[in-house]
Amino acid sequence: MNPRLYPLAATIAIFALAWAICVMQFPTMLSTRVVGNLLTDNAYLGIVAVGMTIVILSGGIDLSVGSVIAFSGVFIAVMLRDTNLHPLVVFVLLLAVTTAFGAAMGGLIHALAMPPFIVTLAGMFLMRGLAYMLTIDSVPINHPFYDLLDGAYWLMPGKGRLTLIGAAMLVAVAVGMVVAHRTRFGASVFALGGGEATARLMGVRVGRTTVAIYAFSGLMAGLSGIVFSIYTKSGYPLATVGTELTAIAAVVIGGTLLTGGAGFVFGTLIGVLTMGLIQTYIVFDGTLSSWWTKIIIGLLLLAFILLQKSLLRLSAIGGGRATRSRNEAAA
Amino acid sequence: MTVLRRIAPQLVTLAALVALVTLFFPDFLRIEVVDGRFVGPVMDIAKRGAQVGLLTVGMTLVVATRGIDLSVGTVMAISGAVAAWAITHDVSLAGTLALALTAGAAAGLWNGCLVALVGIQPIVATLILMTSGRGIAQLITEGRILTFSNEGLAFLGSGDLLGIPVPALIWFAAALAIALLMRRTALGLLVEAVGVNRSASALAGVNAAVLLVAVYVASGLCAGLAGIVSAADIRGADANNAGLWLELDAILAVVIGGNSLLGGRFSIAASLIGALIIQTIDTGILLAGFPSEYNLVIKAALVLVILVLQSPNLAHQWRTVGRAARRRREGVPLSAKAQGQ
Amino acid sequence: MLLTIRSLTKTFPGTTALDAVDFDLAAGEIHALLGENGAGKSTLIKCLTGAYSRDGGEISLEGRPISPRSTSKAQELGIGTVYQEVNLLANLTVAQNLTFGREPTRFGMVDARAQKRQAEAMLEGYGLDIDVSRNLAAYSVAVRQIIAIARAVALSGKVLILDEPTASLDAREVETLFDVVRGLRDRGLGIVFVSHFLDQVFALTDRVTVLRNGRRVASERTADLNRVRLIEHMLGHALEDEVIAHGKTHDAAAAQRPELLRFENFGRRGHVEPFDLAVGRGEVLGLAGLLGSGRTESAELLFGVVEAHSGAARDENGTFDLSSPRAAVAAGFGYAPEERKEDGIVADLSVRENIALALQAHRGWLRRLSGAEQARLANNYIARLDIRTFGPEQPVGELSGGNQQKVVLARWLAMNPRFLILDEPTRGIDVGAHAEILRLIQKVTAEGMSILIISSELDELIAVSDRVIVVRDRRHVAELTGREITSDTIVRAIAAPQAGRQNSGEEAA
Amino acid sequence: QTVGFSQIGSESGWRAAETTLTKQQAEERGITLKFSDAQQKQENQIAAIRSFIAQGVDAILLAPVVATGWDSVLKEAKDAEIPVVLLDRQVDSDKSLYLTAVGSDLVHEGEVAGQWLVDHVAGKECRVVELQGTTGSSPAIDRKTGFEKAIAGHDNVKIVRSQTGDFTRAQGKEVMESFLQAEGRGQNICALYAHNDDMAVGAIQAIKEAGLKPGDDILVVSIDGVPDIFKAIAAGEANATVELTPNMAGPAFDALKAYMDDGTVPPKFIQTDSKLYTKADDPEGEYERRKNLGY
Ligand SMILES: Nc1ncnc2c1ncn2[C@@H]1O[C@H](COP(=O)(O)OP(=O)(O)OP(=O)(O)O)[C@@H](O)[C@H]1O
Ligand SMILES: Nc1ncnc2c1ncn2[C@@H]1O[C@H](COP(=O)(O)OP(=O)(O)OP(=O)(O)O)[C@@H](O)[C@H]1O
Ligand SMILES: [Mg+2]
Ligand SMILES: [Mg+2]
Repeated sequence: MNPRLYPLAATIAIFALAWAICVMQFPTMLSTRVVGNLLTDNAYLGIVAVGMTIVILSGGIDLSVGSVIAFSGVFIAVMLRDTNLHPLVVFVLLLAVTTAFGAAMGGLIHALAMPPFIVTLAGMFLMRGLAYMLTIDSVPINHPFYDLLDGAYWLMPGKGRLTLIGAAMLVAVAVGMVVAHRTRFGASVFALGGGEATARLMGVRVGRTTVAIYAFSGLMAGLSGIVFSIYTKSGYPLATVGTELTAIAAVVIGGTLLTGGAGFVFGTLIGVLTMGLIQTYIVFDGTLSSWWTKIIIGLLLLAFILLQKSLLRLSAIGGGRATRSRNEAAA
Repeated sequence: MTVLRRIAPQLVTLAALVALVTLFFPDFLRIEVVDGRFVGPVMDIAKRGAQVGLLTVGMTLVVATRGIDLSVGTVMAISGAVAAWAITHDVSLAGTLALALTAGAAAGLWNGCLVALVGIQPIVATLILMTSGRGIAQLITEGRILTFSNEGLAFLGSGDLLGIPVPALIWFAAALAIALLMRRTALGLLVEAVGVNRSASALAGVNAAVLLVAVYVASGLCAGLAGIVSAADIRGADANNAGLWLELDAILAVVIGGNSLLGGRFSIAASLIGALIIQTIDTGILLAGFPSEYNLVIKAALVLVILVLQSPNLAHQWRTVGRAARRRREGVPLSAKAQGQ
Repeated sequence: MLLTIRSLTKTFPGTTALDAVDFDLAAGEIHALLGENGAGKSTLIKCLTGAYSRDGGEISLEGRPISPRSTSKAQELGIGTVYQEVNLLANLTVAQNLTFGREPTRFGMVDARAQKRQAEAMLEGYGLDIDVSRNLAAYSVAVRQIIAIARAVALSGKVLILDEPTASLDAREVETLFDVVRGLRDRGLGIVFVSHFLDQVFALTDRVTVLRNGRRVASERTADLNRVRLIEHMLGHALEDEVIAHGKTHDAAAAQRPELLRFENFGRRGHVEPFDLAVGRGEVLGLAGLLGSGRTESAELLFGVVEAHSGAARDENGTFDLSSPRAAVAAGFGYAPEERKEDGIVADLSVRENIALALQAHRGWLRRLSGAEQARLANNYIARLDIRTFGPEQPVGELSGGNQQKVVLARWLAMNPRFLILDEPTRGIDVGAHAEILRLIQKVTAEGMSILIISSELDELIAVSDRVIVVRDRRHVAELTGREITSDTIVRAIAAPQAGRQNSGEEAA
Repeated sequence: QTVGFSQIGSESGWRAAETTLTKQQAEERGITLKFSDAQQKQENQIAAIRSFIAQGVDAILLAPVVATGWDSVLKEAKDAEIPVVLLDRQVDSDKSLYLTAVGSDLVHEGEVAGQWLVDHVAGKECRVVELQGTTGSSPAIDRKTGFEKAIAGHDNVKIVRSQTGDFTRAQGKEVMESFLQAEGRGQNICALYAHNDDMAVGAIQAIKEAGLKPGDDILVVSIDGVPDIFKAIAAGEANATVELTPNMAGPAFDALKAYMDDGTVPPKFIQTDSKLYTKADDPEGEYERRKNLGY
């Protein structure tokens, strides 16, 4: 196997192992119901994590996505409540807004040479604040079209449901894989992640690419907001607080380096499912107090990362010296 | 002198902000003496700024090494919980403080080891403690607000010394101590070197790993101190809410202080002014009396404006624009376009 | 004229890097751009390709004025460039690096198979047999350098610019490169060639333009020049004595020196086979070998960058610890690494701080060198090594490549170590400084410092070494002393029986 | 019998008490409780309910973090024939989707508090400052609405400043400090209305530190009835609190038992008392009764 793929392989192996352990303890976790739930419940996270993966691959970070999802839900709900627009029209409007918002952040990051962390942090405050300004209440969405979207699922054998939004996530991941690994834009993203100065000398149009990267993340966050609004059939300004951190964790578990330049969109899917698996396992167990829940989630996260690291180290020793040990220590 | 030049942009920003707040709240700068204490919005800011300020001191060092510490808010909760637990279990005040600070340092040590020895990226390493740390704090408080009535401990949160709020003094003293430690010894240089280029520094014989761990421990200690202050402030440890999202404010303060998140050169003084700027925004919003749903938008807008104005790129562009304008003015006779401007 | 540059000007805060420079490049010409470190060569190139925006001046290509805003624009115009020290993106595959920006696509998607084919085709003729689907990171500096050249060549429809392309190549690779470049010239391209190796300049180029302090001081046909005149142009004065010209006389007597250190059975699995090595006081040890033969790795082992799996280091007081760079520094070692950008300089810190860094780290954080002491140290070495900077407070990242190298050297000289390891210390350094550094080596060894020097330039190695160790396949295969040190014997020792290229990263051994 | 309980989180002492009491009640009745803490996230709650369904629990208790967005998951539970009982907060889904809701009327709580203040000041001019809960949360919105409803028509009582204190002590104190600064060092404030007791306790400290007497110079009324506010009432530093009992699980389990035993369908809303406590209601005793409930 090409050593490039080791991190991905390690991620998948650990996920499979974890699932096996879960199933040994709770056999129902093998049911299609749980599988369907895993996809449906993490659909919004998966979609937003795809955008986050692209951002992180370029060496950036986007903290605004959680707020953008909340804003999207509120925007849709308020528009549907106060106007007669069809949801599809609202979706288009919304995606235009979130994409433009992402592009604006990318523009700021590039034009001011400000760190993405800070610009998107301000964006996070801003979007959450805008959601509040639209409404502070949670607004239900009652539209026949939404019932249609919500009711669309394929009943798998064993009563599990592959819902529309679950499928949407899988499509988003597929699209993300193509964008990241099979387009010139994707190559530019990896190049930026490898080093901006070098990328510039190699002919990457840094400004344009940066804007496009954050616009893409904004688009995915908007899509995720739509999915979330279908998932909850409402808009709520306090929704998805801290989702950006969950998404980042999922991306990292998926084998993407936070420093940029190396990683896989498919790995992110595994990362998201891993987070979902942890969550499901804890619910199935059902004996943990509030505080132990937090501690265990953190510890499981750590365990995953450590396992991944040691697997990679093992493969590095076995599979020839891909990197000098010094570089490894510095990474 | 060089320090003054370094912090000049932050001072200007702060002054502009103060002017803005005064516009909405005319009494902003008034300070009175009541019962031998100075009171007024400015004193409130100095006192309220203590928590973010303390976090900022540690965060500045972490950021200088190209790291980031998302766990500081949680560490505040842990050390506050430890302090409240200890003082309600008849531990002496000194012992209580020692225990709480030890908890903070231990948390920092954990982070530092994950980052420097295991090699996990700082955001992720500290994210782990950020999520699970609150669980640890709640384990100590069993999910309730652990209240205490020890006046000595409460003094650290709401007492006065020479008319000045104790938290403000703690904050200032801690910042001064660490700034002196950094600049009067070689630590500052070594931290900056590791932040810019860890591998080159290690090859030059700098003990990069130990230095990294130490920096996270320092951040943990600062957070521990902030946790004590926050618990002392409300005479109780609120594991769930103490320091919630304060790490973001602290990082903002560091950046507004002109420090690069890519590591290297740092200025604790500038970071502190950054923290003051953040606190002034927060307090200013409260004083101005807007509806609370506007709080976030106002804060975001102010932060964005500050970031844009302070951006080095913009300063550079202004200079270029200025030069071009001067050239145009000197060289070419006033064209129609120039008159239009 | 293919390319004309008229009164190009570029200023950085504090320096005027280019001051109204003119430059002409004819089609079918190889044009050397020469000058001291910091003369402005790289800056000229970056202004030309749009990496920097220029402050003034005109550039025209085939008579049409051009003004590339970005490097991709320049690439579209048919200007291919190998920048100094930019060895592509290590996180991408070789194929991605080679085809970057011009990936073959199918239905708007990158066609990986065609990309691989294309990359392999681009590498043909460079004698490089590597797996293009692996990350560039897997390959050594030299391999990366060749890949960068291949990429630039493929991009250059009209102009090819090579900024010190041979800095990490050995003689054989340089020959390969020259063949390629001559071929391109014959096809009518204009080629700009920057190098500090004057022999290469005379061997390859048709014309020479010399910059000094950001001004053009000469532009002549190479055939009309000789070495002495050229150096005068570059330095503004004659070079008193070129060390290489009259280096050491290798007589047997010189080998008798008191022993300083001894490494016994020193080695690391997968890196370097165990070897024995004794170092005499004031001795200069040369380490010769092909690229990827394990010279750098030997040096890293000796400095504790990677820990040895076997063996011990010993001096007159018994064995000592060499498990980390810190331990090595404590044992009186110094190490100027090969990749100065990643492992050498601390770019954002000032020249002063960079020079003081190792000394400060050694003293510990409590015993701070005062600002005045640091400044004294820095000023001393700025003068002694002729470091071109506008002051000790300038960030090292802003210095030209050669001057950065001098700063790293200064850092270790300031420590006054007993054993100094220099990995390619003169790479990218101009003739003047080159001579200066070699003189310095002689001076400090005369004072008792021992030096291990790695260099791909055999002449240099022969000139300074008292003893030469030859490395092949990560094994120390020969040790030459006294009269044995000639380029003939070294080359013979280097050439393995199965003489083939040791492609780093590809080795199965 | 296995019951799944999806709790919002552990963001306040009150909620911790609710969790403790639910676990206690389940244990007393020999019910296996599957507990899930959603950490204030609706998405986690939905996922948890789906997992409960997948596991095949017998009933589900849900303390919803927000009113909207439960339709599809409740429908899934209904399809799986698992009864759902809502605790302490309402949802705006169709009533057929859940068995019953146990809780108090949040608007009513605000009204009780407002009514007390209106009665207490008896026509005197009263400028009120309000500490809101977390912006956007349903208790904050409803308790504000209820209070405003109660004081509507009484022109002597009016809210002069209103800011969020995020339901926390620290924020309550900080915001109160700014209220005091803004309103003439507190001279212009007659009463404080806090959306929960924790903020009130924080604000009381701020009032004391400003040299005023809470409960006297500034009236304090709040909601929840946590132990510490009874302590404050006993000390004369707070005036009134409206109790929200954390024992929602008791009635819920009772209703479930009746439903499962013989199909008794409970009313759709089992309202708990919103009792007002003042100094006259033996605050010391109330404190003693509550202090070990896990608040
Ligand atoms: N980014 C920068 N900022 C400030 N000064 C710079 C920058 N880049 C180059 N310089 C300065 O411009 C001058 C010319 O540098 P340049 O890199 O062109 O030299 P060079 O001729 O390529 O030298 P070398 O042979 O060492 O590569 C030097 O004095 C250098 O310090
Ligand atoms: N940056 C790197 N990353 C990973 N491996 C490397 C790197 N550089 C070198 N190596 C490995 O180390 C081996 C030897 O390195 P290197 O090519 O530096 O040897 P060398 O003999 O010192 O050659 P030279 O110094 O002339 O370049 C190579 O085979 C390669 O596999
Ligand atoms: Mg150069
Ligand atoms: Mg080497």
